Amino acid sequence: MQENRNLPNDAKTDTFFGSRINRASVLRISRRLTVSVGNLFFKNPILVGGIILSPVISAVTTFRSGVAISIAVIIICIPSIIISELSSKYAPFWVSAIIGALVSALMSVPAYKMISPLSPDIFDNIGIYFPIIMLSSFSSAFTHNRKRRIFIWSVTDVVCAVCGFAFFAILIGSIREILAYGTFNGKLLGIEFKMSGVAMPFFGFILVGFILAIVQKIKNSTVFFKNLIKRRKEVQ
Amino acid sequence: MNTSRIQKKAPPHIRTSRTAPIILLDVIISILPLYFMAYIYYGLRVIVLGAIGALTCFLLNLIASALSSQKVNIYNIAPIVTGLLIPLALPAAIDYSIVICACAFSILVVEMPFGGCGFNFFNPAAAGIAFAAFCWPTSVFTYTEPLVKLPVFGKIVASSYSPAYYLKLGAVPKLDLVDLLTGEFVGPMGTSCVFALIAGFIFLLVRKVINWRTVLSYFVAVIAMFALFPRIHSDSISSVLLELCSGSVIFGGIFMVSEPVTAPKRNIPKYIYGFLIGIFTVLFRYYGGFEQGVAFAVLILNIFSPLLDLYSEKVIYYSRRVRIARKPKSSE
Amino acid sequence: MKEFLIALLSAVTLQNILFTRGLGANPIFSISRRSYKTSALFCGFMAYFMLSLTALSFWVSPLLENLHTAFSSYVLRPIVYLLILTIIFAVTCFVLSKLFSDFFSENEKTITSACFNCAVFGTVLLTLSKPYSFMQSLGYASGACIGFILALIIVSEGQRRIELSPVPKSFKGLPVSLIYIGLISLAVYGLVGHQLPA
Amino acid sequence: MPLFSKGIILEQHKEPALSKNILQYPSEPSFFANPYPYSEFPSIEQLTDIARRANIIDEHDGALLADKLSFSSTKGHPVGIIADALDDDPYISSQLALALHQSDLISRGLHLCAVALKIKSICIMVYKNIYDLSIQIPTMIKNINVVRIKGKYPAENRIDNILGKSKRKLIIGTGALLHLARAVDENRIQTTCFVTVSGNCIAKPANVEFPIGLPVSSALDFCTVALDPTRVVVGGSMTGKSILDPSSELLTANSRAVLAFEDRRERRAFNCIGCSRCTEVCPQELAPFLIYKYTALEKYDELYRFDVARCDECGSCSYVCPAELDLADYVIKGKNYILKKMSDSGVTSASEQQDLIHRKNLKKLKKRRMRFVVITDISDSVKQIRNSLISVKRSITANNKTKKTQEENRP
Repeated sequence: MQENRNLPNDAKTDTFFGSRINRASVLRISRRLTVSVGNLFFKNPILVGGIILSPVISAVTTFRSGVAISIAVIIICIPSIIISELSSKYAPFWVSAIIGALVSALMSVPAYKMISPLSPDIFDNIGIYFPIIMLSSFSSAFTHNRKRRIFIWSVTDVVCAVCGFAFFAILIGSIREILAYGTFNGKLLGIEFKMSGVAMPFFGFILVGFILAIVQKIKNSTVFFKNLIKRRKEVQ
Repeated sequence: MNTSRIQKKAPPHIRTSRTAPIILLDVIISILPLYFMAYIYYGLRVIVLGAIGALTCFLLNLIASALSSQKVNIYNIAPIVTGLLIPLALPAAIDYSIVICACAFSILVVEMPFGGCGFNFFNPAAAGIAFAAFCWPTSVFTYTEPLVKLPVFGKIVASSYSPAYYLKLGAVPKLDLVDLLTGEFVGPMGTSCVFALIAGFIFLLVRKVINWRTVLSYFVAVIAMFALFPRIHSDSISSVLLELCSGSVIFGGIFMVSEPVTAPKRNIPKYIYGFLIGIFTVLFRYYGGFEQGVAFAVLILNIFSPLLDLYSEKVIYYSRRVRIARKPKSSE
Repeated sequence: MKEFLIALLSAVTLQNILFTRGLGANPIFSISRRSYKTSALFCGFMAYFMLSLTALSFWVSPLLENLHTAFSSYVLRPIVYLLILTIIFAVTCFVLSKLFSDFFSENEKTITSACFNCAVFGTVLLTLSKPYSFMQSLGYASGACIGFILALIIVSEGQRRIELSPVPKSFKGLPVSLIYIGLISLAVYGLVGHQLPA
Repeated sequence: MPLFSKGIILEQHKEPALSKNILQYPSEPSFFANPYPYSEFPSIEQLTDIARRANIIDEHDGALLADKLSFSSTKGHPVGIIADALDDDPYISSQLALALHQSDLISRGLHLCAVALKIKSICIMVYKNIYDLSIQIPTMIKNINVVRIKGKYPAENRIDNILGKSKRKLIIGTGALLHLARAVDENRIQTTCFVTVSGNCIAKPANVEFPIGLPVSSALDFCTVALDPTRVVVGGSMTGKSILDPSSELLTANSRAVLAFEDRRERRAFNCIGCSRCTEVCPQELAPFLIYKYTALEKYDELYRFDVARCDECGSCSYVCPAELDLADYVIKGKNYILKKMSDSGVTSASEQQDLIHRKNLKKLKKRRMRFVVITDISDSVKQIRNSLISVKRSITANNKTKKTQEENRP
C-alpha cells in the first residue's frame, strides 16, 4: 500500500484537540481510509494471498460454521498480528513469530467461549480446523512493507482485511449450505434439489477460485472505469 | 483479373479437407449407435436426455467464450461431444437437473477457466461424470430394468443395482454370455451394449479420428489385471468377461481414454498413459469408493500427461544426439 | 515396520493433506513460484518440524489422558501441542542463529513459514486424534510430508503449464491454480468416495 | 530408407497441365558469341565457359550451372549425375513436363555433362506417388533409366541413396539441362524459364516457357484467370511465397510455378484439439504443436529443447492440422530466431557438443535452403540477376570459410 505524499501543503492549519491537524492531513487520512476500506475487498491479503484458506475450503460448509470460523479468526488473528508486528520492530523476525503464536494460543480460549453457544454440535463439523486458525501463517502476510508504515495504519489494515475475510467466509458458507443441504442457518428452504458434493473440500477449492475470479473481474472493471474517467477528463 | 481480394498468407497454401468439425462429426456418428441401443432398452427418455446434455454444453460454451472475451465460434462441436457422452454413463432413470448440472460443471469449471475448448487439462466428460457420482451417489448408481419403456417426464423410482455393485460385494451375478454382449442387463444407459461400442470403435479407427495406441494399451492393462487378480473366486475367463461388460470399462476406454486434447501427443507416452489408466481403473474398482473407476482413473492420469509430453521431448532430443554421434562418419 | 508403511501410504494417497484435507493451501502458493533451492529448504525444514513435533507430542499425550471435558480435549490439547512446537522452533532458531548466523539471517523467513503453517500443525492434530501407535503416527507424519512435496511438484508443474494457455484475465494467478487443485482433489477423492471425518 | 517414411500423401492436381505439351510465350531468343568451334561433346572447361556465357541458372537450388560444373570438376568429383524431375509439390509439373515432352534435349544435356565430367552413371529422378496421371511415365527415357522416388510428400531427404551409398552426386534441374543443350547447339543465352501456371482460379492450366523478368500478372493472364483469386503464390504450392500485387512481382529463373487459389470460406478460429497428427507427419520427428505454443507466446529461450533447427520447412504439419493453425509459419519463425541466435553467439547456451551438431545441420540446411530462395528485387536486365546470385553464393562460401578458420584456431 504506497503512501501518496504529493498532497498540497498550503492548507490552513488550526489546532484541534491540541494536536496540529491541518486540512491536508485530514484529506490524507480520509484518502488513506478509503484505500484501506478499498483493500477490504480487492487487495485482501488473506484471500488474495490465500492465507487462512484451509478452514474456508474444507470446514466452512454451513452458514453457522462460517460465522463460527469468522468469529474465531477475528478474535484470534487481530491481536496476534498486531502484537507480532509491534514486537517485530524491536525483536528479530522469528521472535515476533513466536510471540504471535503464543498470543493466538492465548486468545483461542475466549474464542472457544464465544463460539460454543452458537450450536451444540458446532465443534463436530469444524473439527480440527478451529485450532488450525491459531497457527495459519498470517504473520508473513502483513510484514512485506512494515518498516515505513505508522503503527495506527497497520491496525486499520489488519482489521479491514480480517473483516473482509469474515464477509467472504460467511458468503461461502451460506452458498455451500444452500447448494448442499438446501437449508439456511438450519431452516429448511424447501429446495429438494441437493448437491451433496458441494460440501466436499474439492468444491471448496473450486468455489473459492470462482469467487476470487469474480472479485478480480469487479476490480478490473472498476480500474477500467477509473481509467475511463481519467481518460475522459484528459480529453476535455 | 482484379487483384482486390488478394491477401498475403503463410505457406503452405493448400490445406487438408478433414478440418476439426468433420473429425468431431465422426465422433458424434460413432456415439449414435449407443443412443439407438439405449432407445431400444429405455424408450424416448434417452433421446431427450442426450439432447438436453448436448444443448446445455453447446450454449454454455458459447456463453463462456463470450465472457472470457474470445472469438465466439459456432462451428465448434467439441462441447456437443462431451454433452452427448455424459448422459451415456448415467442411468436412464436419472432426472434432467442432474444431467444439466453435470454438463454445466464439465464446461464452466473444467474448460472455461483454463482458456476454452482446446486448452483444458482434464477430460470434461470424465470430470462431469465424477462430479455427478459425488453429488448424487444414490441416484447415479441405482438403475431400472431394461426393455421397460420409461416415461419421458415425471419421477421414476429406480431400485435395482448393476452387476458391478454385486461384484464389489464379492457375489457372482448370474448372466449368460448373450445377455452380456447385447447388454440386456441392468446398467448405465449406453455403456452396456458391447456390439455398438465395438462398432463405434472400429468406425473411429478406420476414420483415423483416435489413436489406437492409448486404447490398445488400456485394454491390455485392464484385461491383464482382471485375469491375474480376479476379485471373485471363479475362473479368470468369466471374471474378465463379467468385469469388462458390467461397469462402463469399455465405454470409458473407447471414448474417454482416447480423447485427444488431454492425452499425451507422442507414441511412447501414449502407451504409458493408456497402461496406467488401465491399472488405476482396476484399483479404483477394487478399493475405490464407487463401483465405476474409469472416470477417476482418467482424471488422475490427466495430471501427468503434460509431464509425459515435456519429458518425451527431452528423451527424443538426447536419443537423436546419440543417434547422430553413433552414425558412421558419412563420406560427405 | 509394516504399519509404518501402511500409514505412510494412506497419508500420501488416501488422506493427502492438500488434496483431500485441504490443508496447506497457502504455503503451496507462496513456495511454488520461488526457486528450487528455497522450496527444497522449505520442505526440508517442514519435514524436520513435523517429525520432531509428532515424536515429542506423542510422548506428552498420555499425560493429558485424564482431561475428558470438551473444553480441555478441544482447546487445551492443541495449546499444549502449540507450546511444544514453539519450544522446538525457539531451540532450533537459537542454535541456528548462533552457529550458522549468515545462513539463518538469509532465509529466516522461509524457516518461520515452514514451521508456522497449517500443514505442520494439521498433521499433528490428525495423527494424535487417531488411535495410532508410535510407529504409525511417525509413518503418517512422514507420509503427509511426502504427499505435500508431491503436491508441490504437481502444482508448480501445472502452473508452469497454465501460463501457456490463454487464461481469461479475471482468472489469472490464484483463482486458476485453486481450480486446478480443486480438480486434482476431485480425482483423488475417487479413492475415498465419501466425506472424510473433519 | 526408413520403413514407414514420415510425411503425407497429397493429391497432386498435376493433370491438366502435365499432359499438354509446353506452350511458348512470344519472346525472341538472344544469342552469344561462341569463341570455340562447334564440337559434339566439348571438354569441361569449354562447357563451363559456355554455361557462364549463357548464364544458365539451375532451378534445382538457384545456383549458377557454371559454378556447379566447375566445383564438381575441381573439388566435388561426384559419383553420378541426377536430372531433377522430382515435382513432389502439388500443382507443380514444370520439371516433369520437360522430361516427358522435351526428352531429347534433356538427354543431350545430360550426356554433355556426363562426358565432360567422365561419369558413367546418370539417371532422371521422378516422384512415384502421383496417382491422377493420364499419361504413363516410361521407365527409360532415351535409354536413360528413370529412378522412381516413392514415399510421402517431402521426398527430398530420400534422394541420398540413389546411385549408390555415397552422398557425392551432382543434381541438376531439367530446365538447366535443356538450356545447356541449347547453349551448346545454338549458342542461345538463357532468357526464358519454364513455369507451371495452375490453381483453382486458372481456366486452362499449362506449362509455359516465359521470359525471365515477366510480371506475374501477365503470366496469369496468359492462361486466362477464370475466378478472382484470393491468394497468388510464386514457387511451390507447399513452400511458395504468396504475393500481394502480382503486377510488381517478376518471374525469376527458379520460380517454378505461379499458382492462383480462391479460398471458398473464411478460416474459423479453432483451438488445437491435440490430435497429434502434426507430430506423426513431421519428417524430422519434431513436435510442431509445442513449438507453436512457445513461439506464439515469444518464449524463445525454451525452444532449444525442441531441436527447431532441424525443420526443413516442408509445411506438411500445417497442411495436416485439422484446426487450420499456421504451424509451419510459427515453427519457421522459431527456427530463424534460434539460427540467428546461434550465428550471433557462435555457441548456443546448451552444451558445446550440441552446437557441433547444430553447425552440421546449418551446413546441410544452407545447401537445401538455396533451392527455394526466390530472388525478387532484380532490375530488368539479365546481367543484374547473374551478379546478385554470384554475390549470394560468394557470401555463403565466405561464411563457411570464416566458420572453418574459427574452428581451427579454437584449441
